[in-house]
Amino acid sequence: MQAVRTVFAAALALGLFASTSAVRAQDVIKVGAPLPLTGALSPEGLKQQRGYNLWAETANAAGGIKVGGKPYKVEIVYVDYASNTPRAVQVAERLITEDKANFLFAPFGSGAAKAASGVSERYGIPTIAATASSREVYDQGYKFLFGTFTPNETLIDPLTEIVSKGDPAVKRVAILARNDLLTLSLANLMQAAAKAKGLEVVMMERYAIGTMDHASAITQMRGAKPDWVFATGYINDLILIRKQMADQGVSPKVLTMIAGPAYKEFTEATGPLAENVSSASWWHPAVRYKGVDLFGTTEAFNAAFEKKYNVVPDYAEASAAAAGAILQLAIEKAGTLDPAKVRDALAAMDLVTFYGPVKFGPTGQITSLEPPVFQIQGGKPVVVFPAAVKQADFIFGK
Amino acid sequence: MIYLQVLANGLVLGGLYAAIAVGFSLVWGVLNVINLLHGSFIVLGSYVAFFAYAYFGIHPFLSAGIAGAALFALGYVVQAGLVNRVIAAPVLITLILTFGLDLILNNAMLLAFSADYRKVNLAHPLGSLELGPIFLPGDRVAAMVLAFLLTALLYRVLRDSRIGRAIIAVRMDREAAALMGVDVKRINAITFGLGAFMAGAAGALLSIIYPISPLNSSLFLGKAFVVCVLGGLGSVPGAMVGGVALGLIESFGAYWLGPEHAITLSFSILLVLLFVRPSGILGKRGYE
Amino acid sequence: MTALLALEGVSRRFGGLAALDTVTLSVEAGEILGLIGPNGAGKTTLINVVTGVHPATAGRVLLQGEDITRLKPYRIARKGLARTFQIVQPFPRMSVLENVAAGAVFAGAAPSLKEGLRLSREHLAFTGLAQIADKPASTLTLAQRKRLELAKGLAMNPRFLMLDEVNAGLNSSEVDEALAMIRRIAERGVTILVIEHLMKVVVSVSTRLAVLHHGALIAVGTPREVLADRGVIEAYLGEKYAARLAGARPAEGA
Amino acid sequence: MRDWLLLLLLALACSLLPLAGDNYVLRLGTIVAMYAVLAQSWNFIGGLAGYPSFATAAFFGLGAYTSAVLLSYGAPTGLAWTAAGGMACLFAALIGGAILHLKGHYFAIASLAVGEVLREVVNTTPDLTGGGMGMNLPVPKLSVAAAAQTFYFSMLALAALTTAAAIIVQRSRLGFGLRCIQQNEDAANILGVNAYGYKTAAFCLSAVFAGMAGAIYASWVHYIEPPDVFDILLAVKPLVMVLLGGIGTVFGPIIGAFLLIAFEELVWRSFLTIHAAMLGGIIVVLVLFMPNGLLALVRSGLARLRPAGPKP
Repeated sequence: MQAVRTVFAAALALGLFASTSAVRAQDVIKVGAPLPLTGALSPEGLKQQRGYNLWAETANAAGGIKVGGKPYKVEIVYVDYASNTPRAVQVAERLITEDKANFLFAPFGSGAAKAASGVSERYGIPTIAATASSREVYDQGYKFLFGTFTPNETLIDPLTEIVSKGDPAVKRVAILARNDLLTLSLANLMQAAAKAKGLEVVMMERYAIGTMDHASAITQMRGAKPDWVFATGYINDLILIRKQMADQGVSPKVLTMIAGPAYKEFTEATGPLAENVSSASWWHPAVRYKGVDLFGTTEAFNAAFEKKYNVVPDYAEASAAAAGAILQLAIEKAGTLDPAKVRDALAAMDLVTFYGPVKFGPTGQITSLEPPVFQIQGGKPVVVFPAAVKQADFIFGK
Repeated sequence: MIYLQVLANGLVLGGLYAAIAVGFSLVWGVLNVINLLHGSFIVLGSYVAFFAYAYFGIHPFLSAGIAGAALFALGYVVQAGLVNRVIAAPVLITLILTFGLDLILNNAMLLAFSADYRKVNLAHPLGSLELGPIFLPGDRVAAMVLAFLLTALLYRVLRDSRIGRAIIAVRMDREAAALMGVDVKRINAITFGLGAFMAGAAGALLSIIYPISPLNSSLFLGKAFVVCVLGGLGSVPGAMVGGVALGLIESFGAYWLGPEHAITLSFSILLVLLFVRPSGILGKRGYE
Repeated sequence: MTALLALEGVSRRFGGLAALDTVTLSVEAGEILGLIGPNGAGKTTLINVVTGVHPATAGRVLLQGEDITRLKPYRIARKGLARTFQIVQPFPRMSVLENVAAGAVFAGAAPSLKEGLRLSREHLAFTGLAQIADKPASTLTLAQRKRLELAKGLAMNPRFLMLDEVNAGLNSSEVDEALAMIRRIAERGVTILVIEHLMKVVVSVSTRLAVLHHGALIAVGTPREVLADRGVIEAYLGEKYAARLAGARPAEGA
Repeated sequence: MRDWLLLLLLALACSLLPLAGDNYVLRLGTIVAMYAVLAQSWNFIGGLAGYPSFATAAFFGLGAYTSAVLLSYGAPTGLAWTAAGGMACLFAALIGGAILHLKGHYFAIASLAVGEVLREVVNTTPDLTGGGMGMNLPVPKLSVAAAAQTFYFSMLALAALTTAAAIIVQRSRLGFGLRCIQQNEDAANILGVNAYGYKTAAFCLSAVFAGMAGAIYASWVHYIEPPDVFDILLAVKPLVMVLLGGIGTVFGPIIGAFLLIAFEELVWRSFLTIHAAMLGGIIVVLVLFMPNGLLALVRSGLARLRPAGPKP
């Protein structure tokens, strides 16, 4: 009973807080952000929120966004869609029609972003997707959707290039993929890329969402004697797979995992087992760009992020902050809040930010980024590609 | 040879599943309550172990006792304060009540601990046992053995203690037990507490194996369901048999049909079993 | 003419236990057959077998020559076989009237719900429950519940009515009322099987008696014949007592 | 007669909504109508027959995918929606034969497992359903407002149809028989109620409209994926709505759907991350203090407050 009461009290307090803290200034730019703050994707939702918040606070601290000489405060309207895609769509419509959001940040991941972009397209609201990489999201012919992740193959191709060039003894590839949109798409691309490089795919298995044990799949993997293991999943899947590979003594020359190792939670949870795990992501704190946005250089962004959150930003957090920065640049360039004009400014954008060079292709997906490949070395992710920001050489196992 | 490894995988996994299900089975069997809080209880046990290790360096194998005790208290209060009020009501009512309570508890954990996955990383990991071509993960085997010992202890308590006899009496016939002077409400609360104890202890043991997050509670709960139906309700041996059976089914299913079909297979078997033998593999023999 | 109901070598086993053991018995139209026997003799099992709740494991049950052994309970009910339960089984949150209407609608003659309710009022008047027609069944006294069972059975418009201990737990004036009612039901042309514990009651109402012991039928005949039967006395009172009584005139009741 | 009049008035009042609200209000209205269908559907098997079914999500998802697959092969929308209902109904008849002999918790679990199996089947047949990648449906060539109205009226019509079915069933032998089964199944059998047949009929009724709701829903959001259309909350919320509005009644499910969605909308707006706990709080309060639903509470005043619910 006490627990119930406490929760209710907390609920009440939070409610009061939420209603009094709402910004009531007149000159505000409202950006709607449907996020999965609860449910299966909530770790991802919270990351995105950290990025958006940093952008909004930095922009407001600098006096807001100048639109035709007049400063506007940024207000981000968050709504939790509980990791439920239809709910994300519903929320997107609500943010546009009820909350009168001027712009939208798309919900997390390719599936939800694709579903929600249909709504913002119909209302003509410029929408930036910070975490959607699949081509299918952008090839719908929509004019108001822009994305800060390059297509999935830009993660896979450099990897296969590095590995096949670096050690000709790597011949046999085993793929274990989570049966989910992004993770399956990466696995399929990997399979094709490996074949194209003359590698032999000795195992290609999918596992269901919610799998609690990978022992059998790993037994099978052990039997296939792979030189390269490529596993996809969310962080919890990958932690478990890494652990169970060690349990059965599977230690390939190359172990690649996407999309966990970029997060510090992965190295914390796997400890020494994280060593030499390779991965690729759309961004990495080791990259160095000199941007024209509010953060300036990548180092400055990293510092600002660390100051606020006490951790090094990862690619999802950076991409979210970049989405805000990019939106701000477009608004300032357009000199108006008119959605069509801001949209045109986004489409015509060609400049450099802390996140990297920003130029959107005809579908709205960013084309100017070169996603880094990295490897956990000495407990930290270090960049091994591209050459311009490379911190160390790729290490092959024995 | 590879089948021996798959068999070993299945047995070890089955041991963990049994640990997950024992407390759930006890509550279901004795109180006829499906405790949907069970998954969250396990996760809470994991968090107790996580923090005990992070702040005080207490090994999860020791903090299993602490986690169990804490969860016993929580379980006792939940039953005595809330569930007891509707214990005589039809199935649907208690089911939906524990569902509501689970929403609250899970949400509270999400706020308190966030959904980020954590894991207990032992300073001295147990490594793997190599028996010829077979690898046995040391931590899993150790957790399984400890869970087995706890279960055996529960079994002795139920068989030999006064309270245990009272619990069995309530399970057999609530009215008769009341007439014989058993304080049924108190026994209900103790039983629910014992179920929570087993959940908490299991959660602590699992903290060295699974990433910890409130999001995992429904996975644990799902497994507990299947194990109970496989093994038969309210029986300690039933939960053990059901757990091992599920471990073997998933292990061989994943090996033969591919890992994506392992879950489908276990639910299909659950449906078939409900159809042909609702009392489970061991039948309704209970705690005797 | 074929018997209304005939059991041919009917057995019912539960695991290793034979609750009914090759019972052959026929019931003629119009009679009131009393079924007696010590506790656990298989009386209720016999009703369960006839009504299809626990189908016979061997033998056949015939209703006017038609084999009904394997029919589902609801089909048997619709053929005009009604029963009451030893432990009363009302629908607790329905009114008395609705309880009775269920019998009329699903097994009786009522073509519609409305007609069922109308017919049910007649049955309630007959059983003396008319004043409490709209009360929820869960609020009734035991005697009222027993009568409700009867009314439900009647509403099914039965050819054959099986009454399982309708008098258990009633006081003597209530028993007298119940007996009078059973006789009046029989006068309407309904064949009746009465399971009864009180020997006095069953003898007074039955035209014929059948005795079950350990699942086997040990005697059938007029009440007088049956009560004089040595096997029956043994079954009820034990061998010693039966031997002492041997030769003496049968007691009034046992 | 009174029920029919009420239904007519309600339907008329609801059809005026497009005059009063913008697209978002229409979207909310569509959701209320959808949940009214699901709650009404659950009421057939859970409220009338007393079988605690968690298969609503399975029927909904099956309907959504049936319709989506048919549409992807170019079937006309009306046909796809109808077929979705038919498929769900057929599936209920088949699966009902297997699980309706179970009682209480066992039935609850079996009905839950049905949804899980279906979800995994969809997940593992990517050629037909897109598997874990989800499935896209053709976007109707309509303006924003026209699309919003079309789907609102479709869902509203389905809700009215489902309620009409509920009224007919409640007054028929079927409804009467189901109430008998709910209160004492053995006695009902002995009284001549074909319990198995009636339960199967109720299960099918609880499937057909839910399946169609899934189909309309899929066309409406034009992107579906297994975790969404087989979401366990799709099975639980209708049940909470029925409890809220009054179990076994005709209009209880509708009132419950309206109240719960309205409440959720409020909570969703003001409490960013604790809405799940708020929903849990409602459930707990509901179960402990008003087991007969709000309607009964209002009707009989505070005198009826008591902890235990009499309904199975």
